[in-house]
Amino acid sequence: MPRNGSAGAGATSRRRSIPASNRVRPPGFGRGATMRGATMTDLLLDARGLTKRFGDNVVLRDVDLSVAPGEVHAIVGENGAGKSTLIKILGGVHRADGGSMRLEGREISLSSPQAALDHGIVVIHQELSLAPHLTTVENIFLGHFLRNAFGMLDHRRMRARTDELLKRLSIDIDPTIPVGRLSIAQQQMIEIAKAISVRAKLLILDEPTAVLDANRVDTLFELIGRLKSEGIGVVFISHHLEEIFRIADRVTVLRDGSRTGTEPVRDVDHDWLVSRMIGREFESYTSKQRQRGEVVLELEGLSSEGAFEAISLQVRAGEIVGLAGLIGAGRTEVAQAIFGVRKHSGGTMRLNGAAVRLSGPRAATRRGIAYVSEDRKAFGLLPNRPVRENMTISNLARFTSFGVLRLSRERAFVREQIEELDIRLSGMQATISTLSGGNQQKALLGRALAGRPKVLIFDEPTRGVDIGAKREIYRFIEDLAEEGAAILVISSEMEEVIRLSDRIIVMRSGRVAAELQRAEASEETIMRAATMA
Amino acid sequence: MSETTPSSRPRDGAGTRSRQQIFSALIGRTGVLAALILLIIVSSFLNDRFLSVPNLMNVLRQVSIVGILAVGMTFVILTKGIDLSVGSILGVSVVLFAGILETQSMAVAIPLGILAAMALGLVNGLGVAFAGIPPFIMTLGMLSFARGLAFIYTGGTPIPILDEAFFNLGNGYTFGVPNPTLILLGTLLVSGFVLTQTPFGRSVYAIGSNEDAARLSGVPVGLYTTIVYVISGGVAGISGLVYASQLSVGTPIAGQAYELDAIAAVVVGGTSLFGGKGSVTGTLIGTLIIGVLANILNLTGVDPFVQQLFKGALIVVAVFIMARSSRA
Amino acid sequence: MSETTPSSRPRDGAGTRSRQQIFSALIGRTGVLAALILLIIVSSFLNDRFLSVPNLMNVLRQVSIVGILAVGMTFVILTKGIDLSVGSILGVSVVLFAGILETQSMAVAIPLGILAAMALGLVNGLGVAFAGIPPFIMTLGMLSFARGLAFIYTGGTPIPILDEAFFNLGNGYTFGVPNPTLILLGTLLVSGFVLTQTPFGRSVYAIGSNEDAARLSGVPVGLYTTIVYVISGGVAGISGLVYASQLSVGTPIAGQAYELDAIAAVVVGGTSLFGGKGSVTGTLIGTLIIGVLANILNLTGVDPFVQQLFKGALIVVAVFIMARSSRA
Amino acid sequence: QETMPISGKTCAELLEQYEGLPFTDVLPLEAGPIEVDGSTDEIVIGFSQTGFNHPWRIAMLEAAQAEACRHENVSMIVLDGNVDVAKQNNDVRDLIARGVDAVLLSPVESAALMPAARAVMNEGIPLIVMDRDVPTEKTLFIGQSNVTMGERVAEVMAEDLGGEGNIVVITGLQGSSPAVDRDQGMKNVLADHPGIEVLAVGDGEWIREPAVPIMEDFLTAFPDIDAVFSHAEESSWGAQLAIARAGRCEDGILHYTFDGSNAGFTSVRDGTFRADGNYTPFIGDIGMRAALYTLMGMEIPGAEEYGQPGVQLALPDSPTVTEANAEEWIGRGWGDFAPPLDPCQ
Ligand SMILES: Nc1ncnc2c1ncn2[C@@H]1O[C@H](COP(=O)(O)OP(=O)(O)OP(=O)(O)O)[C@@H](O)[C@H]1O
Ligand SMILES: Nc1ncnc2c1ncn2[C@@H]1O[C@H](COP(=O)(O)OP(=O)(O)OP(=O)(O)O)[C@@H](O)[C@H]1O
Ligand SMILES: [Mg+2]
Ligand SMILES: [Mg+2]
Repeated sequence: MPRNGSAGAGATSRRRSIPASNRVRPPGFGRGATMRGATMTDLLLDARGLTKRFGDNVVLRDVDLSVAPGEVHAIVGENGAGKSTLIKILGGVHRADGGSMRLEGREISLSSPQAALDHGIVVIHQELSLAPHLTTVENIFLGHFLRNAFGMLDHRRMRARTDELLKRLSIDIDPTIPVGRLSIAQQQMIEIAKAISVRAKLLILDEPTAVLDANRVDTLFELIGRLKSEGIGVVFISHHLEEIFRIADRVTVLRDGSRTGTEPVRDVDHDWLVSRMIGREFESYTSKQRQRGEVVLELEGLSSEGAFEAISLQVRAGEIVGLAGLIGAGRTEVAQAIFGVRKHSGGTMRLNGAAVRLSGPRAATRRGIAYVSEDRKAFGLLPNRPVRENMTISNLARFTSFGVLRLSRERAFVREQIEELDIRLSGMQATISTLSGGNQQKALLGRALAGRPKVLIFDEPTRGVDIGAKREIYRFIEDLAEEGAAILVISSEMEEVIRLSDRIIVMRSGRVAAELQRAEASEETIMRAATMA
Repeated sequence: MSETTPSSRPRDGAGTRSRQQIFSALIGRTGVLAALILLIIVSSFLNDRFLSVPNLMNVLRQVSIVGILAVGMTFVILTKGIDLSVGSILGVSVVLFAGILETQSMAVAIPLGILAAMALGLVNGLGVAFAGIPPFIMTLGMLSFARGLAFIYTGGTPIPILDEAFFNLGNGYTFGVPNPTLILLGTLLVSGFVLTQTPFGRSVYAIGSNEDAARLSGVPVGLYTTIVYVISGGVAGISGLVYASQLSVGTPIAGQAYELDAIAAVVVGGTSLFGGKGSVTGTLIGTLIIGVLANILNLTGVDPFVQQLFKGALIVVAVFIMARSSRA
Repeated sequence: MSETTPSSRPRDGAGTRSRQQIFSALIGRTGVLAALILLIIVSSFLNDRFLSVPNLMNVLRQVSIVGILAVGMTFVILTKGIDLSVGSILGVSVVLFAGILETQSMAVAIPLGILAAMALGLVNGLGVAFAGIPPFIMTLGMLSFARGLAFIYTGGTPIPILDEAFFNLGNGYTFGVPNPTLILLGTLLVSGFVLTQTPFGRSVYAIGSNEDAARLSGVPVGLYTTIVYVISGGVAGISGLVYASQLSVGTPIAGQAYELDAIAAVVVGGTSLFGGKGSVTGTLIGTLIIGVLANILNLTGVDPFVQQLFKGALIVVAVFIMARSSRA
Repeated sequence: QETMPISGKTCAELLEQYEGLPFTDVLPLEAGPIEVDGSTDEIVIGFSQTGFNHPWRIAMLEAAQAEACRHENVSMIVLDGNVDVAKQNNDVRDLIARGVDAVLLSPVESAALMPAARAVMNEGIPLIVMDRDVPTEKTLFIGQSNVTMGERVAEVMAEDLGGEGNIVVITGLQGSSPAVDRDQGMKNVLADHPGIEVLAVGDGEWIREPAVPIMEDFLTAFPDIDAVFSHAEESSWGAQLAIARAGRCEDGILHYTFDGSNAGFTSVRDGTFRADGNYTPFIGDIGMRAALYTLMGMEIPGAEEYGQPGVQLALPDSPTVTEANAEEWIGRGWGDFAPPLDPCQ
């Protein structure tokens, strides 16, 4: 059916457009579908007709989900489809407004996360949920600390178990420093370690790979394989469809809170998933030719203590330069230096040929540089403010005359961006933290434009974004380049860098390891440069 | 901080916040309003004189001093800060008004007193924004420091104010409304406008909501934070003006412990101590709740010791009602 | 809240928090320690009697009452809460000790007084943890409520305590150390142990650091939060025991405004008002800093008015030094 | 048998106390209903007290309540100013709104209560000002002077010291009006005794707790202290505790103090204090009677012009209590609690 462009309206109208009755369902996968061979009784989890509302906004409508022991059941769907909400019901965070749950055949009702844990349901939620001030050891055992004979904390045993877990997941960090000081990727791995530190029957992972790079994803998948063999059921959410095909046995597709299909993975292909997710085929899209202009941004031998060294690069008007590398390579730090939030000890930076030293983000914004951080929660969102304010905070001057905000002008801009980026929300007054992860990300991309920037730096721009949205964001970025912006894209996803970039700069441990033209760029060449294999 | 039923809380770090968002600004305020209206209805039954015009005028006059402080405090709390020094800064301005009026005219005394208050606020602001001192400590220090100034300036003895014009400023009426009430409303309107209609106001919310994000968005966090404390100080000066002109005496203990009343008014008014959420309208309602409470307890002649019991209990109940009614 | 240098912020999810972590518990504490040592050195030059054993004993005795309060306050602040009612709860326990001792023995009075204090703490805890009332409001209400109780119980007139044994409890020595000091150290050791060595203790940090994460990890957030306020109340009762036994009078205004001193001691001790970070060791040092300050100002015979100036300025300076030295 | 606010005492108990009050012969009035032009309708008297944070204030209230108890148709509304002039102004206005027949006012501070006092007079409500004056029209002022009393106590001290010595001062709560006046009185006297040196001053806040550490530190700092001039008995007892702890009992440090409680007088008799400023709270009942006189349309004998707006009723001065007259005053002071054990005896 036709995709309705306008955001708020779109969301609702599309909801209306799929009446539960004539919804496309493959034969044999109606309510209470079972996987071939598996009968009701040996199902580990069997959830029926789950429904969830927030206010009058129905975000889950009559959804079934079943998992057999040793099965990896993937859930896919667009941003805002209701995946995390479903997970939160299974994890006892939200109470369903309707439906039932059976675990090993027994009816259960989960009043709290604690209750879910007691039933052996362990969840890794989409947003990191660690206590930043506590150490890795403490975070892993939070809620189930090991005690010694006197009921006191058994530090030695917990430390030993932790080292074991970290080794098993090949995480190389000091487990005694506060986790708040570790990278998001490292924190995500610690959450995984925490999850497997308890005896789980059902392990639920909500977009665990979003912040991981290739190597860490492999580690995670090995782990999942092992858990499968131990008969543990796994629910796995990802926007990277290829990952579904790598590890899932069955896949359930959600669209606008309704289940549009559940199939064994071997019976389906990429296009089927996409069509079930977004209700139509992708029209193939080829990026138009862009002509390059002058060099806008130039780094020459830029260095910063303990982060990166002798970085030289150029970005021309209308050019997209990819910055590839493993997590920890120092790309973010480079971006931060360009944006003026990180002092650089050596080297020079030029804007339109003139050497500049930026005192801070304000100066950078003034000079037409925009930066979208990789860490949405810490450096992006104004969590308890409306989407509208979130999108315009970076350049309020633009919506001000005679010192007074012109709210009509502001609304116009925001409405425009919401349509442009197809952000799904109940309205621009919605508090941003109630949006789904992907839509939050889109809103922050919109914010970057408020300053009419000439240089844009996107750090992991599609982190946690669905494939549909991804394509929109790619197009959005390419359009910007077309309009003559100089763009630097940091991404840990090879195909993303390759897909977008005219040139690719690969960083390894704080240095430029290689510079690849589009032609010579491939996953292999990048990986080799990034890891020095 | 506050425990919530799992169902009401999405697990993202902004958990507590997003819960508050569900009862959004507006709803939140109707919550407070509900509490106030309930209180007024109950009061009018408890004492038939309560709803009389002169008494309502009394209440409006009585809340003006703390109400003005609370408006300034709202700015600070919106940035996730706190200003414990407003009571003492009020004290400094009060003794300055009195002292200067001994030799000078109102035209000299008023601006000087308020400027001094802003200066003390500036010190707070610089300490918080640029020396990295936690607001609680910075303003706690100022609480003691400014009080010391007031004592030293007066030598501990109150300075009487004999200027009739000044006296009338605090005790007169304009359009039948007590001047202090008008000053409160004026402060309120200006503040409300600044907070909702100007880039600065918008940024104040942003700083309180996520300081790092605000900074990365090019908001001059340091500067604006400083300004916020200058505002709080200046507003304390205005409140001091009302105090001095109403009571026509510059006593060095003026405003002692008012900071708690002001903060209570702000929080009862639905502004979050964790920043980024709230409004001066809420603060006004919060102020009125506390003011009406004091008034009705006096009218019904409740034993002063028992009054303390009630006051404590009722503030809690008011906030409870607010939370409930806004969850609905 | 406080401005942060860009260079100190990139590599973490927690923004400002991480900065505080970078001067981690330990470093932070050496920071405070630095401030204390500096203060002691300066003091010893200002007055040659300062370092005399009897004076140091005095300081240790003088800080015990607020110090004990501060230890309990540390629990609350670690959970990102605040307890403004400790001064009033102390007051209630003090008048209870005095009142009960009129007819009963110490063996009856002491447990009853402390139980009453814990009961008031329980009310705080339930209000915060289960009624969803912000700690600031809940305990502000209790501040007024409990003070009212103390006044009503005594009818406003102090109750003298004539029990010799009780008097000696507060004024005697054990192993040459004043009993109050021993009680402070005892409270401190137990608290330190609980916070660092028990699941409950670590969970307290977790709740303050990220309440949602704690809940998702299966920590009984509601229960533990409640317990924390019960502890704070009970500790206030112990502090009241020291107060009553030292001064042998049950006055209803006992402990007025002590809450600010206690909070100051905690924060000066390097515990973050935003939860999850701090230690009782730090609190002890913070208490000593404030105690030594008062002591040396008295020794040098500084005019009380000027003392306020100094106190205010020096608390700020102490925290400033701490921040600096720990950044290094 | 309901109890009165604040004191929590029943009329029976209060009437018992009434017998012991020293000034019942001032403005005498026999018990029984008060008749105002023929009718004995309910009469409501509003009492705005500085604050109830000190028992002296409660003794004053109880005296007034006792008088009220003698007249069935007289009741009181009592408000607590919390020692905050702004609060007390509000209280008085609330009393007017409440429609009381007369207002008893014991101001936190003289000047600051002027607006409230004016408001009362403008309403034509009788206004009896007690303890501290208000520089505006009033029905009657019944006062005593903290300054002159401070002078008397200081004179005793100067005499004891023979005009030579080192003293430390522990004040009442900084900025509170009695503390300011008692300090002024002392200064007036010391001006004539250059031999007496004030080593240090501390804020005792009227109570015991802060006085202890302050005195401890003074004792550490000054090896030679002859006397402690304290504004409050509570603070003096605290200072004595500090002296005992410091093992300085044999220094024979003398205590000069104020408040005039029976406990204080006992401490004078027992030699703990040398002198106790006899500041009586028992003007409460006089004030109440003055209000009733006014309502009954009787004029007040002894009321005289005194250079301020309105008229004043001058009280016979109560002598400073020393060991000479302590015995005779015990029982005529306020409060029925015992002094603490003297740790030096
Ligand atoms: N606490 C909440 N209050 C109101 N609406 C909410 C809340 N949480 C989620 N929603 C809404 O529910 C819908 C589904 O959100 P959910 O997070 O489950 O989507 P998702 O499938 O996980 O998306 P993503 O892939 O971006 O994570 C969204 O429209 C979101 O705005
Ligand atoms: N050596 C290290 N030890 C611990 N943490 C590190 C280290 N290097 C980097 N990090 C953390 O990893 C995060 C990502 O690394 P960094 O930003 O330096 O490289 P990046 O290539 O930008 O990674 P990303 O792909 O996340 O952008 C940073 O936020 C930083 O906190
Ligand atoms: Mg999600
Ligand atoms: Mg990065």
